[in-house]
Amino acid sequence: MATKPDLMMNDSQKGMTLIVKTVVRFAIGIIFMFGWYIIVYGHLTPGGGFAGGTILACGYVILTLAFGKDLALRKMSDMAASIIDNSCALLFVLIPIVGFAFGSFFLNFPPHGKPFNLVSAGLIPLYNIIIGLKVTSSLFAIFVALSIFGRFVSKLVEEAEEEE
Amino acid sequence: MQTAYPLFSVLPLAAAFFNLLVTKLNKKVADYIAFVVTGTLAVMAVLTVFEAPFAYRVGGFPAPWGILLISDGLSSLTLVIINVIAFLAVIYSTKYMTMYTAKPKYYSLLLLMIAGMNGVVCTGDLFNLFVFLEVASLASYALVGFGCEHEELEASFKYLILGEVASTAILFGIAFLYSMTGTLNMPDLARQLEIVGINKAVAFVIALFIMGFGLKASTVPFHAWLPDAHPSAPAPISALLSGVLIKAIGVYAIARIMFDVVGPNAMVSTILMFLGALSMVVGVFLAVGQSDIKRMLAYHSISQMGYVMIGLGLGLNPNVPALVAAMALFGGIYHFVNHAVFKSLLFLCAGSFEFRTGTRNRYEMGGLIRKMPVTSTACSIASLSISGVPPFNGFWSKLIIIVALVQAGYYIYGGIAVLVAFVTLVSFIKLQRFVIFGQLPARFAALKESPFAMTFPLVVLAILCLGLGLAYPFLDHSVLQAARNALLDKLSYMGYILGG
Amino acid sequence: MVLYFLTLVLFVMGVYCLIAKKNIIKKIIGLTITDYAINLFIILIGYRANGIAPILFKNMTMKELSEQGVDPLPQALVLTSIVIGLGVLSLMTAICLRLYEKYKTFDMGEINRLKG
Amino acid sequence: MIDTFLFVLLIFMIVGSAIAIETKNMLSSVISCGIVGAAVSVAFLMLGAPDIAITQVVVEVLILVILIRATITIDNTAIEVHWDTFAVVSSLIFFGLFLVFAFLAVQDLPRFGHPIMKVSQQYLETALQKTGAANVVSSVVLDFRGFDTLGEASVLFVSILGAFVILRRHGRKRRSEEDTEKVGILSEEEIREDYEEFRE
Repeated sequence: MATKPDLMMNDSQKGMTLIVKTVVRFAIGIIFMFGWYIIVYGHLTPGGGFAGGTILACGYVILTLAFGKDLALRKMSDMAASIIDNSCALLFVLIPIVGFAFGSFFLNFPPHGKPFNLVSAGLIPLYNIIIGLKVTSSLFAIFVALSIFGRFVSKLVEEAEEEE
Repeated sequence: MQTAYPLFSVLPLAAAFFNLLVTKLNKKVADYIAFVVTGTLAVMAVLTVFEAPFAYRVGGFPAPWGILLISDGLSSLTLVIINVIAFLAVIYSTKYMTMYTAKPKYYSLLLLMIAGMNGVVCTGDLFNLFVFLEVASLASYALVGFGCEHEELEASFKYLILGEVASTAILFGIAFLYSMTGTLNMPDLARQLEIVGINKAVAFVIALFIMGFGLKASTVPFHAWLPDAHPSAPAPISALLSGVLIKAIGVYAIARIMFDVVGPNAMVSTILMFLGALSMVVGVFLAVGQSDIKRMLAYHSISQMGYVMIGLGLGLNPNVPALVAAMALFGGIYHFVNHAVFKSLLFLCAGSFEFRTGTRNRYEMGGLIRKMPVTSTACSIASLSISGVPPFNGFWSKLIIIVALVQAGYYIYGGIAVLVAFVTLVSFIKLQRFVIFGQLPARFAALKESPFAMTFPLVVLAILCLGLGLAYPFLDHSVLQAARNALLDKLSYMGYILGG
Repeated sequence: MVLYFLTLVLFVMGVYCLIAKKNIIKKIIGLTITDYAINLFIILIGYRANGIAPILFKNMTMKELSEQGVDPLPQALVLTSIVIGLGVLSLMTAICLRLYEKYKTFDMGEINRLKG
Repeated sequence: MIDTFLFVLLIFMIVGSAIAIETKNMLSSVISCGIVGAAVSVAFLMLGAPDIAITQVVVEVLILVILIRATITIDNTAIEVHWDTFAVVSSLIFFGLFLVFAFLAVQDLPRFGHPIMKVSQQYLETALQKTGAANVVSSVVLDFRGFDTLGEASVLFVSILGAFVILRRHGRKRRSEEDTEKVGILSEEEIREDYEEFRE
């Protein structure tokens, strides 16, 4: 399970009501599991890196909404998100470059394996995982940046108006 | 070069991602990464010019199934313009960008923009073109708002809205073409369109493309964003936007699609020539009254792109004699190169003045030739060049376009072109009088010349201005002619589907 | 035909919202609607009558897929297009927040320091 | 059958968009937009595109959350109306003309349900053997047209990076020459400090 209950109980002041927190605590594991399933089985069933990555990012977003930003940032800090984002993007460029050694850029060079197996289709599952991680981290980072920035600005503007 | 062709867009992408990782440890590295990568790209681009045309299959899949990258005369010429000017802009940025914060992020965005433009130029696949066009456009929206001040954010927002309307229109056009032909590969599309013919749907697609790419290239009815967006960006970015971006994702794309995919067509030719003439006139008359130097230069960009459009438009007309059409096309492409050189030089000069004096208003400057001789001289050369004074490069390309217009019997357009050249001259003489000559204000007494990293690109570009002009009668025109033939020879373009 | 035309109507509504509306958030909504229109249009042109999803399952034959599968290429294009739309939306939202911070309004009528 | 269903769905979407565009309340505007998005994903599901339907639903949720969280809370959700008659009339004329031409143009497209599939037929037949992936869409996205996906990942990267750049505290260096490069997630004090400076 992705979250520890004691962390969640500490800040009962922050986030939403107890009902929401309880529901989220049960749902969050399922969301993460579903997201990873969509990513890993992307080459066999509907889905893939982008859909799964967005689901994972939504999981973090729900954590942020229900428990406040501190807990979600403890799971994945903004620095970590940025590093994962950059390195996954870099990997997604570098692995195709390896294809040059086998004849052509973006060549799917490993053996394709037996169809319908989890490990098959050469590089496609690997690409899916890389894209999934990249999408998760970048969407979570942008959500945190936008929502926190927006809320602080609104608070300050309201205060300024009251003073006037 | 042939095996490494995808590196034109992949190398800057990798550098941009790597840059942000490394600069978390050490911020100084960003300068060197950008310098080395753009330098390598410039060298690679120059090497590509000497290669015979070829096609590259990404992923090893044969043509209509995989993505095809195509190198021919026009694309290699455009690659040289993009990468050489980007290299000079990076050298310039090392000092100029000390005015701003977050330099590593700036370099990453710049590299991504270069990657997008190179991708647009290299590709032979319509949807791939759209994706890289979006990369370049998004990077440019962010770079226009890089200063985070009121005006810059506003300009960035307006640019984003109009740019996205254009992108959606282009995507609709691509979807229509796919529906009619069942393929996205451009040489293959050219073949299929010969079979389909110009029916109502194709005409609609052409209208969508002219609207979309015309908005990206800022031809007149769609020009509202450019005079806001280009001056708001930092100077090296303004130079890249005005000098390269509107060409790579606007004019280059429109030329490639209209000539090589759709084929010569009198109706399209008329529209392009009309838009070009309108751009020339409106741009130049709006430019005369501006007091902000960079804003004035932005309006001149609209007007000068009109020359390129009118040249291309005349070349697209199947009814004029082939020689005249080829000449107009030659002039258009020549002006395309020249404008990239002198307009980026002018923007870099404006940035250099701003860097030292802190203002862009021409009425607040004066007599700067005594304090900043190198920048002022470069600025004068570029001004003479853009207004078409004989020994400089702008003169020759404008002359060729005007002669072609007159020979084809378009006397009115020819007259407009002469008139616009004259008004441009007047406008730049005003600029010279107020900025470079005249009275030096007292507060500029302690002014110094800009640092070497900023004057070096100016000197290189000024030499190019002079060199391209003086050497014109002796130039071996093979490079420009290869570019022109790439546009005129639709049959060999269709042949790329077999090669690679 | 009518379906294609209706997506174009949706597109035009989105562009109208994007250009003519003064409120910035309305502009974002307009952009989202244009994205829906173009994505739906691309999927519509790839549909095959009585088609099935272009995914091979173990109990299907190759022939079944090649005769009944809908066009997979437009789906690949739309996947790309959706993600591009998301990216544009997040950049636009960031610019909006900064504009709100600077000008204290969401009304483009009052954000007019530039002449255009 | 599916034609009729899609026709009803599209009419529903057009009505929903009209509400989203014209309503005065911001929150209902955003929510109607979300409903249109949900209808789009239902349409994708009907059209044999489960991959796209999943992505669309999830992205839709994220867009709604971002829009509501980031923008609605700082507005008082009421819009002052500026009825710019000239702009509205001219754009209506332009869009009317556009729709007329579009109506003529769609007549020349292949009939709905009968795509040409010049290239795609090959994908359906050979994707499994050439790439080993059972999901043909996956094989097209990541193998046949992998270069597009690289571009797409870059687009996402650019937009996130651009958003962080735009949300930066200072654009230009001010009084102190020290590095003020902290970006994105700021502490409350920093923004307050900044805001005070801004108001002066």
